[in-house]
Amino acid sequence: MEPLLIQLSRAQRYNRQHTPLPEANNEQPLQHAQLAPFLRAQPPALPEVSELDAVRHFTRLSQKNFSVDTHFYPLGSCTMKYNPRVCNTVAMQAGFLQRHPLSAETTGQGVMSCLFELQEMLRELTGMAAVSLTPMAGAQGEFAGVAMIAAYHRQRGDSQRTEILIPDAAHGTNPATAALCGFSVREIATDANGDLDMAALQAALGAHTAGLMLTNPSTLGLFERQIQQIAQMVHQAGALLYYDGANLNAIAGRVRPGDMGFDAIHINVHKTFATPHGGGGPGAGPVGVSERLRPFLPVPMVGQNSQGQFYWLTEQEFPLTIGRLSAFAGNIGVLLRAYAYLRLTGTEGMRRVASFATLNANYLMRRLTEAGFQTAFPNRLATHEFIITLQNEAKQFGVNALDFAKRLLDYGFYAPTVYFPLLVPECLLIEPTETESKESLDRFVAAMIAIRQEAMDDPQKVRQAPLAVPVPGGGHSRLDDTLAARKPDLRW
Amino acid sequence: MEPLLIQLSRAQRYNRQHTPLPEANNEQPLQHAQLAPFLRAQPPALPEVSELDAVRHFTRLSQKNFSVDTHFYPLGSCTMKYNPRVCNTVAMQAGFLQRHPLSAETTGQGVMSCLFELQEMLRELTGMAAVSLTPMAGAQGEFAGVAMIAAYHRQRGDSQRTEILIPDAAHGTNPATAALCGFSVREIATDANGDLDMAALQAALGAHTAGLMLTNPSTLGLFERQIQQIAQMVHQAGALLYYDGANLNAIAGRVRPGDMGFDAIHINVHKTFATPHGGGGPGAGPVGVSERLRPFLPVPMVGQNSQGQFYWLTEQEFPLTIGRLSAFAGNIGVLLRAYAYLRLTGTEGMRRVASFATLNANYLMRRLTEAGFQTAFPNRLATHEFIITLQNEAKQFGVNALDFAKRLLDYGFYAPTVYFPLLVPECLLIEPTETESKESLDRFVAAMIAIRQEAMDDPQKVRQAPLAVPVPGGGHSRLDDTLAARKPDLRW
Amino acid sequence: MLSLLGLEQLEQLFAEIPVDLLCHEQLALPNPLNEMALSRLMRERAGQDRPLLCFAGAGAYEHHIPAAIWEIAGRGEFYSAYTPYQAEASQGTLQVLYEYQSMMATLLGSDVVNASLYDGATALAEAIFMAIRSKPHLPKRILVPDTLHPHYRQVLHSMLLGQGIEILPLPFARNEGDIHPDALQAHTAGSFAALVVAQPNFFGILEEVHQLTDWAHQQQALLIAVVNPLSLGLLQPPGQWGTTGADIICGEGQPLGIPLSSGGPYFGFMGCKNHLLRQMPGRIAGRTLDKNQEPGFVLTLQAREQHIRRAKATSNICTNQGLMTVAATLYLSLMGPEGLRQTAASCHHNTLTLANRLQQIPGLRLLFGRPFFHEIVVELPKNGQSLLAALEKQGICAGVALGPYYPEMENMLLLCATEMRTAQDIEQLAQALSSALQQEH
Amino acid sequence: MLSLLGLEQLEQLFAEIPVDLLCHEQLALPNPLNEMALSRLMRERAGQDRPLLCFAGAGAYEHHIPAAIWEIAGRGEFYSAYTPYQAEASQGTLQVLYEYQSMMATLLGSDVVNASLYDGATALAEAIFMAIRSKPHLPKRILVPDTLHPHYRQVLHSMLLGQGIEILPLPFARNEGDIHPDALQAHTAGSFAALVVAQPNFFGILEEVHQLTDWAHQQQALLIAVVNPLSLGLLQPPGQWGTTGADIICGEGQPLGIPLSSGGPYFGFMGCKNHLLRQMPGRIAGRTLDKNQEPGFVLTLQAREQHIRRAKATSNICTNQGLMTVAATLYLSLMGPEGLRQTAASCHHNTLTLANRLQQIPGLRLLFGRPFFHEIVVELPKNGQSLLAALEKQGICAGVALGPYYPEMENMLLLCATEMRTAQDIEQLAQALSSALQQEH
Ligand SMILES: Cc1ncc(COP(=O)(O)O)c(C=O)c1O
Ligand SMILES: Cc1ncc(COP(=O)(O)O)c(C=O)c1O
Repeated sequence: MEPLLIQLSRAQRYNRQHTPLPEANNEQPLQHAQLAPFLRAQPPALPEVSELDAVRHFTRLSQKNFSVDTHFYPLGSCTMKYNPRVCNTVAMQAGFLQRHPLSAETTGQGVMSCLFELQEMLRELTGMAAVSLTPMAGAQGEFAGVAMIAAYHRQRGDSQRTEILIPDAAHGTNPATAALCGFSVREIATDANGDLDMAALQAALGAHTAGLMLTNPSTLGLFERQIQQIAQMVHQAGALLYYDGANLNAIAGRVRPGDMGFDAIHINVHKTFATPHGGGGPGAGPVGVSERLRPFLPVPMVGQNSQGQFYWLTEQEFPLTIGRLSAFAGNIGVLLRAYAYLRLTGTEGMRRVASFATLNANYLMRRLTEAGFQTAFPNRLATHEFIITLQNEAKQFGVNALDFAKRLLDYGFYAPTVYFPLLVPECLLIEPTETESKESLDRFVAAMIAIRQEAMDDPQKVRQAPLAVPVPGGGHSRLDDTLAARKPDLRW
Repeated sequence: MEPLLIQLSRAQRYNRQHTPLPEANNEQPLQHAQLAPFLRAQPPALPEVSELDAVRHFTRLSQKNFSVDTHFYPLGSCTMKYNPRVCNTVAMQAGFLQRHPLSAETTGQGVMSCLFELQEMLRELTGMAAVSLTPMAGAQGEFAGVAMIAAYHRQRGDSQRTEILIPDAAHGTNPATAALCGFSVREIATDANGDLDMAALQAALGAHTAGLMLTNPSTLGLFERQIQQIAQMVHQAGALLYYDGANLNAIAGRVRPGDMGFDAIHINVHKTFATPHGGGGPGAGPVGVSERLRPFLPVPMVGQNSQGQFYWLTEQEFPLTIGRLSAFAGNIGVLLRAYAYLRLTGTEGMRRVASFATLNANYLMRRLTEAGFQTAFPNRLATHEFIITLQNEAKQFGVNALDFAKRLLDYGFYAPTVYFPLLVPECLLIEPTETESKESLDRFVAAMIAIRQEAMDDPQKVRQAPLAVPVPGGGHSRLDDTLAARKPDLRW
Repeated sequence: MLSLLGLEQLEQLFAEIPVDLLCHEQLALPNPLNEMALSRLMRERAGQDRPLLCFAGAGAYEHHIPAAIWEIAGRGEFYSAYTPYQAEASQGTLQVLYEYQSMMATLLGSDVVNASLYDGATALAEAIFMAIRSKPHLPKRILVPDTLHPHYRQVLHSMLLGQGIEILPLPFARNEGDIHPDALQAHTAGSFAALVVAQPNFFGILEEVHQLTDWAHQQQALLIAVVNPLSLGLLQPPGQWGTTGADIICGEGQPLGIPLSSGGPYFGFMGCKNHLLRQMPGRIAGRTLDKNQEPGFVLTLQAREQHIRRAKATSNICTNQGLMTVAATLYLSLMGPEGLRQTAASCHHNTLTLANRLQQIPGLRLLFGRPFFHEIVVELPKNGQSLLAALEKQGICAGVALGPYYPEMENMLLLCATEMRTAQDIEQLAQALSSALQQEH
Repeated sequence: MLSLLGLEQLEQLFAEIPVDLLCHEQLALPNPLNEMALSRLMRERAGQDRPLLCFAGAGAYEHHIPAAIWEIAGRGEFYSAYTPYQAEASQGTLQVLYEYQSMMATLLGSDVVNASLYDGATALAEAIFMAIRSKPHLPKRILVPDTLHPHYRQVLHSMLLGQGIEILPLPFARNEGDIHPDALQAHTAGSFAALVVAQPNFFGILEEVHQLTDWAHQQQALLIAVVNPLSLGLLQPPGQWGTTGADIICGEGQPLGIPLSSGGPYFGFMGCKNHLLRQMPGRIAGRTLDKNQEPGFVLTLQAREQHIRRAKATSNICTNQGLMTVAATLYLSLMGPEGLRQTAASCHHNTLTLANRLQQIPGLRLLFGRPFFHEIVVELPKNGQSLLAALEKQGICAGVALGPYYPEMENMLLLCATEMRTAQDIEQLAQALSSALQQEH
C-alpha cells in the first residue's frame, strides 16, 4: 500500500521554489501588523514533503486507478468513452486558462465565441429552442430544468402544481432534484416491456402535476416507444416534460428531445461529449428549453451583437431568469472540451457515435445472451446500454451481482453499474460505449463466462473477490463498506 | 503481459481525425501521377488501431516502467535525480516548439537569449573560457572534446600525438570516443586508494600522447586528489587534459574543472541539470574549453551583437571549428530545460545540490557499512556516489551483485549500476542523488539488509530474482539475456 | 458485428424509435474538422484572449500554480476515471480524496470535510440547506450580509427559492466595510437558523468573526463561514472562531492551484462539526480495511446521497469537481504549511504596497479603514467601469468595478494583488491609472 | 544525517578536495528564481518567438502532431526513466522500443532497426562508419552527392576526419536536380566503400534510386539510403530499391511526431540488412523469455556497445534519443498505414498546388523538371535572403534561401508545403510574394 503523504512528512521541509520569497535570508518583514489579531496560532498540520515526494506519491496513486485510458470501463449510465486527448490539450492553452472571469468581454472573445457556438450546436442537436450552458453537472442541469418548470407555473399563477412524476427506473438525481426544488415526488411504474406504465401515468397526472421527468433512452437501456403519447398526456394535464439527457449518447444526431416534445432538458457533456470524468468531475450540464421556458433560462448565457461581438446575457436580457447557478459562468473549461469534441465530430460523427454505441451494446448483449446470461428485456433492442440480471446465478451458486462485479476487477475490467436501476434484481447495467473495439467486448464476454464457471466450481472464491486487483504493488481484496460507515475514519 | 500493438490491429481501422482529408467521400484526387513510378507497392504493415487502443496500450506500458517519478532510482553514474516538472512545462510552450530551425534569427530571440545565457552560466560554473552547447549527449561532447584536442595538435603540426590515455575506471564512452576520433587508447591503472596511479601515468606520457581523459569525481565515486599534479604532468608532456563531466553533480558550484586545469570538458545536462532521461535520452552534452581550444569549438554557438541581438556563430566566426555535429543546433529543447533548471537554482542552489548529493551518498554509505556491507574504498569520503562490493556475499552465499540488483526490483527499488567500474569485483555503484529524502535512503538500507538475510536463508530465491516486479498485471521473473543475443528477435 | 445480430444496416438498430421522430435531414452542425484543423482553430481562439496584467479578484484569484500539479492531475488515470464506485479499482482517487479531506480539515480547523461541491457559491447554498435541516425547529430564515459576494447572494436567491427559505440581508458599515454591528440587533434568538459570515468579505475586509460567531450561537443559530482557503495559511481557521468555532465552513477552492479559466471549473469545499456529518451533502471518502485487514479507502456514508436516499437525500449532487480536488491536494502538498503561509503573507504584503502606492495618486482614496487580506476598495474621482476600459487597452485589468453590484459605489474599484504581482507590476498599474485619470480631467 | 557521519558542517564533506581549488567566492550566476518568476520569464521568452506561417523544410518539417503523443510521451514513467538496463523494471520502454523497431522496419523495408541515434546527420555518419567497418578490404572512400543536405555534408566532414575517411562529392544535374548520371562514371568498382543517396534529396527531388542502388552494388559498394520516413507512407521503401535493396537505411525521424523546436531534440533512425546487424551502432531491444517462459524484452547484442566493448565498440553512443522514439511509435500507431499514406499524399498534393500557384507569379520559375515529394526549388528575380526577410515581417517564413549553401543559387528558395498548409495559406504566401517582388521592382 502507498503510505499516506503525511507519513512522508518531515518538519521544516518545504519547497522553496513554490514560495514567493525565494531567499530565506532576504525575507522581507511581513508587514501585517494590522493582521495580528487575525493570525492563526498554529500553522495547519499539512504534510511537509519535497516536490519529488509529492510527485512520486501522487503518480504512484494514479496507477492504482482503473480508468478509460487504461481499462475497459463499462459503467452503465456513465458513458465512460474515450476522451480525445486533443480536447484537453486545446483547452489547456494559456489564453484560456489565464483569463479572469470578470475581465472585460472584449478580452474574452476567443472563449466566448466557442461558448456561443456550443450553445448553437447543442440547440440544433437537441431540437430545443434555446440553451444555457451554465449548470455545472447533470444534477445541476436538472435543478435548472425543474426550477424553470416551477417558475413557469408560478408565472402563470398556477400554484397548485406541487408534484413531480418520476419513473421508478429513474436515476437518483431526479427525485433528489425535485425535492430540492420543493416538489413532492410520485413514482410511476415501469411495465413488463420496460416502457412506462401508461395507466399509472394517466392515474397520476392531474392539476397538481408540475411535470414528468423522463430519461429516453431510459436507464433500462430501452427507447421509450410511447414518448409521443406521453408528451401529449403530460401537456394535456397542463404539466411540463423534463428530459434527463444522460443517455443522449445513444441517439445523438438521430432523434432529438425537442422533437419528442420535451420542454426542458439537460445534457451531460461528460458523457455524450467526451469531456473528462476526472474521478468524479468536473462535468457540465447545459440545459435546453422549448420556446415557453426560454424566458426562465439560467444566466449568464452568451449573446452576439450586430457587430458580431460576443457578450454575456444576464438578468438584464432575461428578467424572468431563474437566476445564477454559480459564482461565475459555470465549468467553462469543461465546455471548451465539449466544444472541441463537437467540432471534431460534426453531424456525421455524432450519428456514428450513436450508431456504434448502439451496435456495441447490442453486440455485447447478444454475445452474453448466447453465452447463457439473462437479459432483463430479452425482446427489446438495446440502446447504448443494457441490463443483465444474475438472479439465476445468485440462486444457483450463491454468487450475486456484486460478486461478479468485484471478480471482474481481478480480470482487469472495471465493473458495470450494479443494482441500478432498482427495479431489476441482481442487475448489471452494461455500457460498452462506441470507442471500444470488438476485441475488448469479446474479452469481456470471455471474462464473464470464466467467472460463471468459477461461480460453479468455487463460489467462495468469487464471493471473496477481488482477490488481488492488478495494480502496482498488488491490489486490495474486498474492502469493508460496513466498517467504513460504522466507524467513519475520514481524515488522518 | 500487455499484448503487442499489432495484436490489436484490425484491417482498415484508422483514425480519421489524424488524416488530412477528414471526409472520405470528399477525398480530393491524389494528383501524384508524376509519383507513379516511385510509389510503394504495399502499404507498410503498421498496426491499425483506434486512438483509444493506442492510448490505452502505451499508458499501460508506461506503468510497467520504474522511473524517478515513481521509484527510488540509485543508478550510479547516471544521476537519476528529480527533474522539476516546471522545466518541462516551460519548454513545451508553443513559441518554442513551433519554431523552424532555419527561420530567421529575428524570430527566435526568445530561445536564443536562453541559449546565450546558458552558455554564459555553464562557462561560469565550470570555469572554462568558452562553451558550445551543440553536442547532443555526453558521448558527443566527448567526441567534440577529443576532436578539438586532435585539431589543436594538428594545427600546431604536432602529428605524432596518436594516443589518448584513459584510466581503467573510465566509462566506456571514453575509449570508444578516442577510437572514433582515430586515436589509440592506453589504459592507466588506479591505485589502491582509488586515485590515479601516478607512476603509470608518468610512464605513459610522452610525445605520442595527445591527451588524458579523466572523470573527477571519478566513476569510483572519489575525488581525484592529485588533480593539480596530473594537470601539470599532462601539460608538461605537451598533451591536453579532458574532463568527463558526468559527475559534475558532486562538485557543481564548489570546484570548477577550469580551475583544476582541464582544457576541454563536456557536461551531461541530463545529469547535473535535471533534464529528462526519457528512457535513454534525449540528453545534451555541452562542451567547455580553455582559452587555447576556443578556436576549435563546434558550431553553431550563440553570439550577441552590440545592439543586444542574438545570432548564430558559425564557421564564419570560427574558421578553425571542428565543425557541425548535428543537422541543426543540437538538442535545443533539452537545453531549454537545463536553462530553466539553472535559473531555479542559481549559485546557492547549485552548491546545495552538490552538498546534499554528497551528504546523501555519504550517509547511505555509512548506513550500509554499519549494516556490514563492504565499501570499495573504506578510507575515503564518498562524493555523490560510492561503491560497495558483494565479494563476500558472493563467496559465502553464492549470491552475486546481479542477484542483489534483481532482488531489489522485487522490493520496489531500481537497481544501482552493476559491474561498473570494471576494476571492482561484484560491485554496485550507488548514487542516491540530492533529491531523495533520508526516508528513501533508510528504506533502501532496510531492503539491502533483508536481501542479505534472504541470501543466507534461501539463496536460491535471490538467484531467481526478480520473482515478480511490482507492476500492474504482475511483472516478469528474470529475463534471459543470453537467449536474446543468441536468437535475436528484434521485430514482430 | 451486425451479422451476429442478423442485421444488415446500422439503421436497423434504431428500429424501435418511431419513424416520424428520426432526423432524416442532416442537422445544421459545422462540418467535422480533423484534429489538425481543430488545433489551429483553437490556437487562434486562445490567441484572441490575451492575458492581462491582472488586479481583479472578487472571488477568483491569479496565483502561482506549480507545474507539477496539472502534469499529474492530467494523467489519464485521474483524468479519465469516474466517481470511485468500485473502491478496489479506484484506490488512487480514493486515497487522494482522503488526503484532501485531511488536509482541508486541518486548514479549516473543521472536524470533517467532504470531497467537493460545484463551487463556492453552491457550496454555500448547500450549507444553508444543511443548516435548515439540522435546525428543524427554527424558522427557515438565514442572515446573509451584504458583504458576501454579490454573485453568491444571487445564487442563494436562485437556489433557496424552491424550499421557501428566506434570506434576511445585513447591511455593512459604510466606513469600515464589515457587517454593521447594529444590523444584528434586529434579529432575535430563535428567529433564524443561521448567520453567514464571509472572511475576508467581498471587499477584502476582515470581519469580527469571533464576536459574530459567539453572537450567532447565543441566538441558537448556526454560524456558516465562507472563507478563502489560501488566506488560512495565515489567518485563524473558522473552526477556532469564537468560543466554539463555526459550524459549517465552505468556500471556493480555486485559489488552491486551479487556473482562472474565465470562471470554471473550480470547486466548492465544505467542512463541518462532527455532529453535523450525516447532514452533509456530497461524496465522502473513508478509510477501512479489506478482507486481509489491509487499510484501504471507500466512498462512505452513502446513505446520505441521492443514489441511495433519492428524494430524501442531503443533496442532488452526483458528479462533483473531483479532478479539481486532486489539483488542490497537490497544491497543498507542494506548498506545505510554510509555503502557504508565505504565499498568504505575500498576497497581503503586495496588497499593502498596492494600497500605499494608489493612495499617492491624487484623487484616489482607500475606502475602508479596517484590516484587509488581499483586496481593497478604492474610490476614484470618476466612473470605475470607464476607467477599467481605458486600462484594458494597455493590457491591464485594473480590478472590478463595484457600480454594477452596489449602485452607490459606481466610482469604486475592488483591486487585488496576489503573490504574483511584483513591485514593478504595481508601479505599472499606478502610472497607467494616474495618466488615465489625468487625461480625462 | 551529518551527525551519523560525525560531521558538523556540510563543508566537511568536501575535505578531500585541495583547498586552493574550492570556490570561495560566489559564482556570478543570476540569483535563483522561484518557479513563479521562472514561469513568467519563460512565458515572455516563448512569447518573443511568434510562430510564422511556415514554408520552410530543408530537413525539418511542420507536421500535425496528434495531441495524444506528447500527453503520453510526457508521462513521468517514460520521461523520468533512463536507458532500460534493468529489463524487468523497464518493460514499458523496452516494449515500446521493440514496437518502434518493428514499425520502422516495415516502413523502411529493412530487416532490422536500432533504437535511435542522435539525429539524421549523425545517423548517416554512423552508417558510413558501419559501411567502412563491414568493407574492410575497400578503400575508406565514400561517394556523397551534392544533393545531400549541406548540413549533413558538414557533419560528415566533422565526424569522418579523425578516421581519415575520404568524402568524394557527386555533382547534380543542373536542370533536373538529381545526381548527375555522368558523375558516377568517374568511380570504378572497388574504389569506394559506399554510395550515399538521399530520397527525396535536399531539393525535394526524387532520385533514380533503383539504378543508383544497382550501380553501387555492381561496384561492390554498399548503398546507404537517407530517407524521410513520412514520405514512405507513399514511396517505395529503400529495402526494395533496385534488385536487392539498400544496405543501410538512415535518416531524420523528426517528421514522425516531433515538434520543430528550433532544431532538436529530434532522432536519427537506422536500419540494415540482417547480415550487417552486428556492425550496427546503438541500442537494440529484443524479445526473449523469462524464467517462467513468459515473453519479455531486453536490451540485446550489447557486445557491440561501448559499455562492453569500449575502444572496439561500433560507436561511442550511450544516451540516445529514447523519448523521441516513444513519440514516433505513438505517431505511427495513431496514423496507421492509411493515415501515413494520406498525410504523405497531402504533402505532395499541397506542394503541387504551391508549385502551380507560384509559377503564376511573373518572374518566378520552378527550377527542376523531375518529380518531387514535398519540396521545390523556385528561382526568383532577386536575392532570396532579402525576400525572406521582407516576408518574415508579414509573419511568413517563405522557405530557405539556397545562396548560403550553393553560391550559384543565391536567387533561389527551397519551399515546402506539408499537410498543414491550406489553400488559403498558399494563396497568402503567393500574394505576399507577388507584392514583395513588385514593391522592389
Ligand atoms: C441517468 C442519469 N441522470 C442524471 C445523472 C446526473 O448527472 P451528473 O452526475 O452530471 O450530475 C446521471 C449521472 O450519473 C445519470 O446517469
Ligand atoms: C562517466 C560517464 N561518462 C560519459 C557518459 C556518457 O554520456 P551520455 O550518455 O550522455 O552520452 C556517461 C553516461 O552514461 C557517464 O556516466
